[in-house]
Amino acid sequence: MSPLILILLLPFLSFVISGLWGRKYLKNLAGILSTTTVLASFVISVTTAYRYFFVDGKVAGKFVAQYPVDFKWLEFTPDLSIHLGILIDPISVMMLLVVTFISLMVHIYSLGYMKGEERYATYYSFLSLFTFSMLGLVVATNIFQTYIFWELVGVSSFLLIGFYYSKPSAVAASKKAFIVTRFADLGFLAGILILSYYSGSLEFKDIIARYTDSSSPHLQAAISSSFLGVSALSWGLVLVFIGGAGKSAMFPLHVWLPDAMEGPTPVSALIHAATMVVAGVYLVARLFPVYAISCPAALHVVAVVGVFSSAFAALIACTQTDIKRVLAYSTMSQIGFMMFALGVSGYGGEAGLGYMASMFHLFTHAIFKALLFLCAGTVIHFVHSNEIKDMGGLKKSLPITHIAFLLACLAISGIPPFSGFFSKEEILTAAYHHDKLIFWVAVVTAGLTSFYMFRLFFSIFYRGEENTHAQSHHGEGTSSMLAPQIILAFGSVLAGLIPFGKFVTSDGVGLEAHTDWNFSLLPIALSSTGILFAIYFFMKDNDKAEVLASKFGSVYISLKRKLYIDEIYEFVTKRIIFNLIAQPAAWFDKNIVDGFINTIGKATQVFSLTTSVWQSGKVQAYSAWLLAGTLVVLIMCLYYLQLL
Amino acid sequence: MMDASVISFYVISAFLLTFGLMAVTAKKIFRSAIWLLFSLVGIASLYFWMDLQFLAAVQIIVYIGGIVVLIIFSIFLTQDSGSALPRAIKSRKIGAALLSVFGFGIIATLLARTAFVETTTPMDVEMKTIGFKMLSLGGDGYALPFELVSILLLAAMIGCIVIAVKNIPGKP
Amino acid sequence: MNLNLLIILPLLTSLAILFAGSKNTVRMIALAGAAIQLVICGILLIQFNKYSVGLQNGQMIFESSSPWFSSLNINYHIGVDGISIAMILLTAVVVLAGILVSWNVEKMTKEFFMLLTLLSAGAYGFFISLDLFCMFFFLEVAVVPKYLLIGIWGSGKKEYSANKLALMLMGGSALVLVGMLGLYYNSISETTGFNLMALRSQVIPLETQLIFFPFLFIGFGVFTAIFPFHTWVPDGHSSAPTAASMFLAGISMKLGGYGCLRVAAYLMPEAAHYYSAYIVGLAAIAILYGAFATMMQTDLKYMNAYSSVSHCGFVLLGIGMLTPTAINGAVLQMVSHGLMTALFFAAIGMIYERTHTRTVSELGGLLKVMPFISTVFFIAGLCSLGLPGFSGFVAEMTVFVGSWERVEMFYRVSTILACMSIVVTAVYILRASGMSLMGVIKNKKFESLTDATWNEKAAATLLIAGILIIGLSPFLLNDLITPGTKQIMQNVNRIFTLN
Amino acid sequence: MNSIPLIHFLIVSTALFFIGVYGFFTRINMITMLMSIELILNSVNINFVAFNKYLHPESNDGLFFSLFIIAIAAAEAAVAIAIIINLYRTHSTIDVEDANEMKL
Repeated sequence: MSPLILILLLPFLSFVISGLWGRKYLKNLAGILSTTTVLASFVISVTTAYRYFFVDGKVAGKFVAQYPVDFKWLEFTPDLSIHLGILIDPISVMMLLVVTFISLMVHIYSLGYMKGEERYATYYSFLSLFTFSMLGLVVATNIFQTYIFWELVGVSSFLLIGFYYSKPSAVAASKKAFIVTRFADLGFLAGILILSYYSGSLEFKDIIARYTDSSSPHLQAAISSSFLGVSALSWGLVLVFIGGAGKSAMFPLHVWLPDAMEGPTPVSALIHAATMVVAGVYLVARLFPVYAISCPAALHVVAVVGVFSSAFAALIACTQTDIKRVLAYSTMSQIGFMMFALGVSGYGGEAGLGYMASMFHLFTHAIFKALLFLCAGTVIHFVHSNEIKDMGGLKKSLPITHIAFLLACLAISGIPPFSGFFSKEEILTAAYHHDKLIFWVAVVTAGLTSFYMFRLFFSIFYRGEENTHAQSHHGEGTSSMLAPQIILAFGSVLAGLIPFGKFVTSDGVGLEAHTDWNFSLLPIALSSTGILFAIYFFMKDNDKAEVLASKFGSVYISLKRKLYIDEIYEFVTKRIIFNLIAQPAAWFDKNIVDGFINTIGKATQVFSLTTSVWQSGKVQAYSAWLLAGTLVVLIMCLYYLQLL
Repeated sequence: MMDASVISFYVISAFLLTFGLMAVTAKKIFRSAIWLLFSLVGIASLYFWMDLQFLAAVQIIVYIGGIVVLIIFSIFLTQDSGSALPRAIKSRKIGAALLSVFGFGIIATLLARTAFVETTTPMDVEMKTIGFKMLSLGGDGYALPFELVSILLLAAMIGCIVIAVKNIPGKP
Repeated sequence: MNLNLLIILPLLTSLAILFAGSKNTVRMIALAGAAIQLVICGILLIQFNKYSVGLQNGQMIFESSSPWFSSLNINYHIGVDGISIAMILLTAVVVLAGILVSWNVEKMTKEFFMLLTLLSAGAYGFFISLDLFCMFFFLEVAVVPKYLLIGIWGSGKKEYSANKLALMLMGGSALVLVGMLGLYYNSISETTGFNLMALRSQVIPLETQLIFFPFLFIGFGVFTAIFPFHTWVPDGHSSAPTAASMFLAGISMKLGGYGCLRVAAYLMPEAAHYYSAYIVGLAAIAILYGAFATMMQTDLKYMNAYSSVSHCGFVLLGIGMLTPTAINGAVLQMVSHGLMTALFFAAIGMIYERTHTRTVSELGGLLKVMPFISTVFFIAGLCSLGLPGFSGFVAEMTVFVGSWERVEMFYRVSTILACMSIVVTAVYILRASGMSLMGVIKNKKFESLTDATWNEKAAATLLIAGILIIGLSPFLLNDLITPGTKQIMQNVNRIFTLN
Repeated sequence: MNSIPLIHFLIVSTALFFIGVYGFFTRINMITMLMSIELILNSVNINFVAFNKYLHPESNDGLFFSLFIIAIAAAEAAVAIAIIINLYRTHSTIDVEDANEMKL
C-alpha cells in the first residue's frame, strides 16, 4: 500500500473523529486536528508532485500515468467493476496540489473566522469530508470512482452551504445546490452507463484507449449505434459533460452557485471558487482524448457552452451588489474560460495549447479566486454585511486585505505580470487559432471581468466614507486569517511564472509556452479600459453609475434580476413538476389506485351484507328454507329417477 | 258402494283436517287450543276406525288429557286468553301457504304414482300381544325402547323442573 | 450448523416472554433473544463462508429435510445459500433494532414483544425454506401478527389500515398459493411435490409457466408493493407502531422480493423472460410514480412509505431485467432498503414520540434540540437518495448497470426513467429534512425536548453500521450473494441457450 | 273396511302434515307453534299406523312406533312449555321474533 493513500485517509480520519466526538470532547482541538491532517496531506502532495515531475514521472520524455493504489471495490460483471485507486498523472498531481493547498489555506483561515461558532467541530469535520472527497475525485482511476466522490463533494457542499441551518435562505440554497447538481449528475450517470457499456470497462485508461483507437470494435460499436440520430458516443460524452456542467455551474445549470454563497465565506473560497466547481473542467480534461480524437462535435458543445456561460456571467456580475454574488458570477465566468479553452483545444502538440491553458487557468484561478473570497470574508467579518452599499472606504481599516484584494483583482483581470495574465493569454491564443467568434466574445468578456472586479474593489475600499457604526471590535482579524491571505497574494503574483506547459499537456509531452506580446496588446488594452471605467464610475462617491444604469433601463434590471433564470426554474419546478406531475401522481394514487382497491373491499362488504340478511336468526325462516330446499332436492331426485 | 264405515272415514277425515286448519288459523289462542283438541279427537277416532283401540286410548289420554291440557295451562299462565294473537305478515302467510300446497302437491303426486301392495290380513292388536311385545326382550320385543322412553320422561321431568325453577337474575 | 435453531430460538423467546413477570423482564428477554439470534446469524455467516468453499455455484448448504405431510409430499425442508444468509442477517439486525426502539412500549408490553418475536420467526422460516409449502406456511406466520400489531398498538386510523394490510397481503398469499399448487400439480414426477430443489431441475412446460408465473409473481409482488397493489404500504406503515413499521418495510416487503426471485423467476425462467417487459414497465412506473407521489406527502411516515414503494421498484426492476448484475442489484437493494427504511422509520418514530406530530410543516429546527436523532434521520435520507458510502448507492448502481445490459430500447428507456428517480428522491428527501430538521424551531414546546436515549442510540447505531458496512465495502455482500444469483441465472440462461 | 285404500290415509296425513307446517311458518306465538308441531307429529303417527295396517299387518311395529312417538311428544311438549314459561318470565313475551338474543 502506497503512502499516497494517506493523502486521502488523513482528512477522512479527521472527518470521522471530529464528526463523532468533536462536539463533545475535542471542541477547539478539532480545528487544529483537521488543519494538521490537511497540512500532512499537503506535504505528501508536494513530495509526490516533486517526485512525479522531476524524478520518475517521465518515461521517454513523456509523462505517463502511475497507479500506486488500485483495488477492486465492487464487481458488476467480470468486465465492469468499480475499482478504487489512485491515479497519478500530470493533471491529478496538479489538482492534488491545488486542493490540498487551498484547503490548507482555508483551514487556517477558518481557525480565526469560525472562532466561537457553536458547531465549530462539525464545521471542521465537514471541511475534512470535503477535502477527502475532492481528493478522491481528482485521483480517481475509474469513472465510477469519480462519480462516487462526485456525489460526496456534492453532499459536503450541501452540508457546508446549509451550515447555518437556522437561516431559511441557507437551507433553501443548500437544497437548490444539491438538487440542481443532482439533476446534472443524472446526465453524468447516464453518460457513464453509455460509455461503459460500449467500452466494456469503467477504467479511465481502458475507456480512453478503446475510444481513441479508431480500429477498436468498441469505438465502432459506440459510433454505429445511435439514438435520435446522434451516435451513442456523442450521447455519452455530452451527458458526461452535462454532469460536469452542473458541478461547474455552466449555463443553464448555474443557478445554484450564486445562492451557494449563503455558506460560510471560507467554504465559498474552498468549494465554490477554487476546487469543487472546477470538477467539471477536470472531468472533461480527464476524458479529453476521447472528446478531442473521437468526438469533436461533443467538444464543440463544451466550447459553446463555456464561452456563453463566461460572457453571460460577466454581464450579470456587473450589476450585482452582493459582494459574494459578484465573486460567484466571476467564478462562473472564469470556469467558462476554462471550459471553452478545452473546447477549442486539439489533442497533442501545439494544437493542445487550449488544454494546457485551461489547466493553467484552473491552477491560477484557484489561487487568486480563493484569495478574493478570503479577502471578502475578512471584509464581511468586519462590516457584518454582504452588501456593497454597507462598505466603502475600508482602505484604512483593512490595509493588508486591501493590498491582497488589489493583487487578486489585477491577477483576474489579466494584467501582466500577474498570474492570471499568463493563463488567460494562452486561452485567448488557443481560441484565436481555433474559432474567431469565440475569441472575440472571450476578449470582451475579459474586459468586462476587469470592469466588474475593479467596481467591486473600489466600492469596497475607496468609494465614500467608512461606515462608522460598523466599526468592528476585532480589526482586520487574527493572524490566522491574515497569513493565508498573504501567502495567497504571493501566489497570485508569482504563479504565472511557472512554466506550466512543461508539466501539464494533453499528451504528456512538454510544450513551450510563449507569450506573443503583439497578440497580448489587445486583451491588455481592453482590461485596462475596464479598470479605467471602474475608476471613473466607482472610485469616488458619485451617481455616474446610477445614471448609466438608468440609461440602460430594462437591460440593467433584467441583468440585475439575473436574466430571470431563477424565475424560469421556479416556474418549471413549482408549476410543472409539482403541480402537473407530483400532485396528479399523489391524487391518482389516493383516489384511483387506492380507490380501486377500496372498491373491491366495499363490493365484498356489500355482497356479504346482502347475504347476511338470510342469516336472520328466525327459526321459522330457517325451517321454511329448509323445507323449500328439501322439496327442491326432492324434485331433483325425482326428476333424476324419472318419477316425475 | 258407500257403506257406513266408508262414509264415517271421510267424515272423520274431514273433521280432523277442518279442525286442524282452524287450529292453525284461529285468531285467538285459546280457541286455537280448543280446535287442536278437536283435531286430536278426530285422529283418535281414526284410530278407533282402524280398530286400534289401545292406540286410540293412548292418544286420548296422553294428547288430549295431557298435552292439550298442558298447553291450555301454559296459555293461562302466559296470555290474556281472550286477546287476539299477533298476526303474521301477509306475504309470509302467502309464502307459507304456497309452500305447503306445493309440498302437498308433490307428495300427493308421488303417493298417487306409487303402487302399494295392500293385504287384508288383520292386525293382531290384542292388549295382551301389545303388553307382551312391549316388555319382551326377544327379537321383536320393545323392552329396551320402553326403558329408554322411561328414562327420557324422567329426564324431561327433571329438566322441566330445573328450567322452571331457575332463578331469574334480578328477582329473588 | 442446525438451521432449526433460527426458528426455535424466537419461538422459545416468545414462550419465555409469555411466562415472564414484569415488563422489564419481558424487555430483557426479548432483547437477549434478538441479540443471541444476531450472534447465531453471525456464526452462520462464518460457517457458511467456511463450508461453501469448493461447492458448486449456489448449492444449498446445511440442508435438512423431514416429512411433514408425507401423503402430500410436503416436507419440512430447509437450507441456505448466500442470498438467504444475507436476508437472514438483515432480519436479525432489523429485529434487534426494532426491539431496542420499542423499549418504552407500555401498552400490553408482553404481547407486543411476543408478537414481534413471532413475526421474526416467520421471516426466518421463510428465508430458509426450500419447500414451497413450508415457505407459504411461514409467509402466513409473518403476516398475521402484523395485523394485531397495527390494530392494537397502531395510531391514526389503525383498524382500517390493519384490515387493509392484512387483507391485501392475504390476497397476495392466496395468489401465491394458487401458483404453488399449479407447480405442484404440474410437476412431472409424483415425488417432486413442493420441493424447490427438485422443481428447479425440471423444465416446466411453457404453457404451464405462462399461466402460473403471474400468480406467483403478483402474489409475492403484493408484498413488495408492485404497482398497482402497493396501497397497503402507505396506510399500513403510517398506522403501525415504530417497530412494526420497521418490520413491515424492512423485512416483510423483502419476503415478497425474495419470493419473486427464489420461486417465480427461479423455477419459471422462461415465463419470467416472457413477462420481463411487463415487470420492468410496472417497476419503472412504481419507481418514478412512487417518487413523485412521495413529493406531495406531508406526513413523514407516508413519505417514507411511498419512498419504499419507489425503492422496492428497484428490486422488481432488477428481477425483471434478468441479467446477473441486475439480479445482484435487486438482492443488494433488498438488504440495503431493509436497513435504510428501518432506520428511517426508527428516526421518524423517535421524532414522533417526542413531538407527537409527523406533519412536516409542524416540525422545524429539530437539529438544534435533538442532534442525534436528526443526524440519524439525515443519514437515512442520504442513504435513500443513493449517496456513495451508504448501501443505497451500491444497490442502485448495480441495478442500473445491470439493467443497462438489456439493449432493447424499451429496457433502456425504463432504466433511464428509473435513474431519474435519483433526482426526485433528492428533492423529497431534502425537502422533508430541510423543513423538519433545519430552519428555526416553530413550536416553543419543542425546545425542551430531549435527544435519543441509550436504546434508541443503540438501535440507530446498529442499523447505520449495517448501512455503512455495505456502503463502504460492498464486495463483502456482493461476494456472498453472487454464487446464489449465478445459480438463478443458470436457469435463466437455459432460455438463451435454447433459443 | 278395505274399501278405503291406503292412499286415502296417506293423503289425509300429508294434508295434516302441511297444515301443521303452515301453522309453524305463520304463527308468531310460541305456544301456537308448539301446537302446529303436535299436528305434524300426529300426521306421522297416522302414517305409521296406516302402513302397518295395510302393508305389514303381521307385525305391530308401526303401532309401537306411534306409541313411543306419543310418549316422546309428551316429554317434548313438557320441556317446550317449561322453556316457554321461563322465557315469559324473563322477557314477558313468548313471541318467537322477540327471542333474538342469540343472534349477533
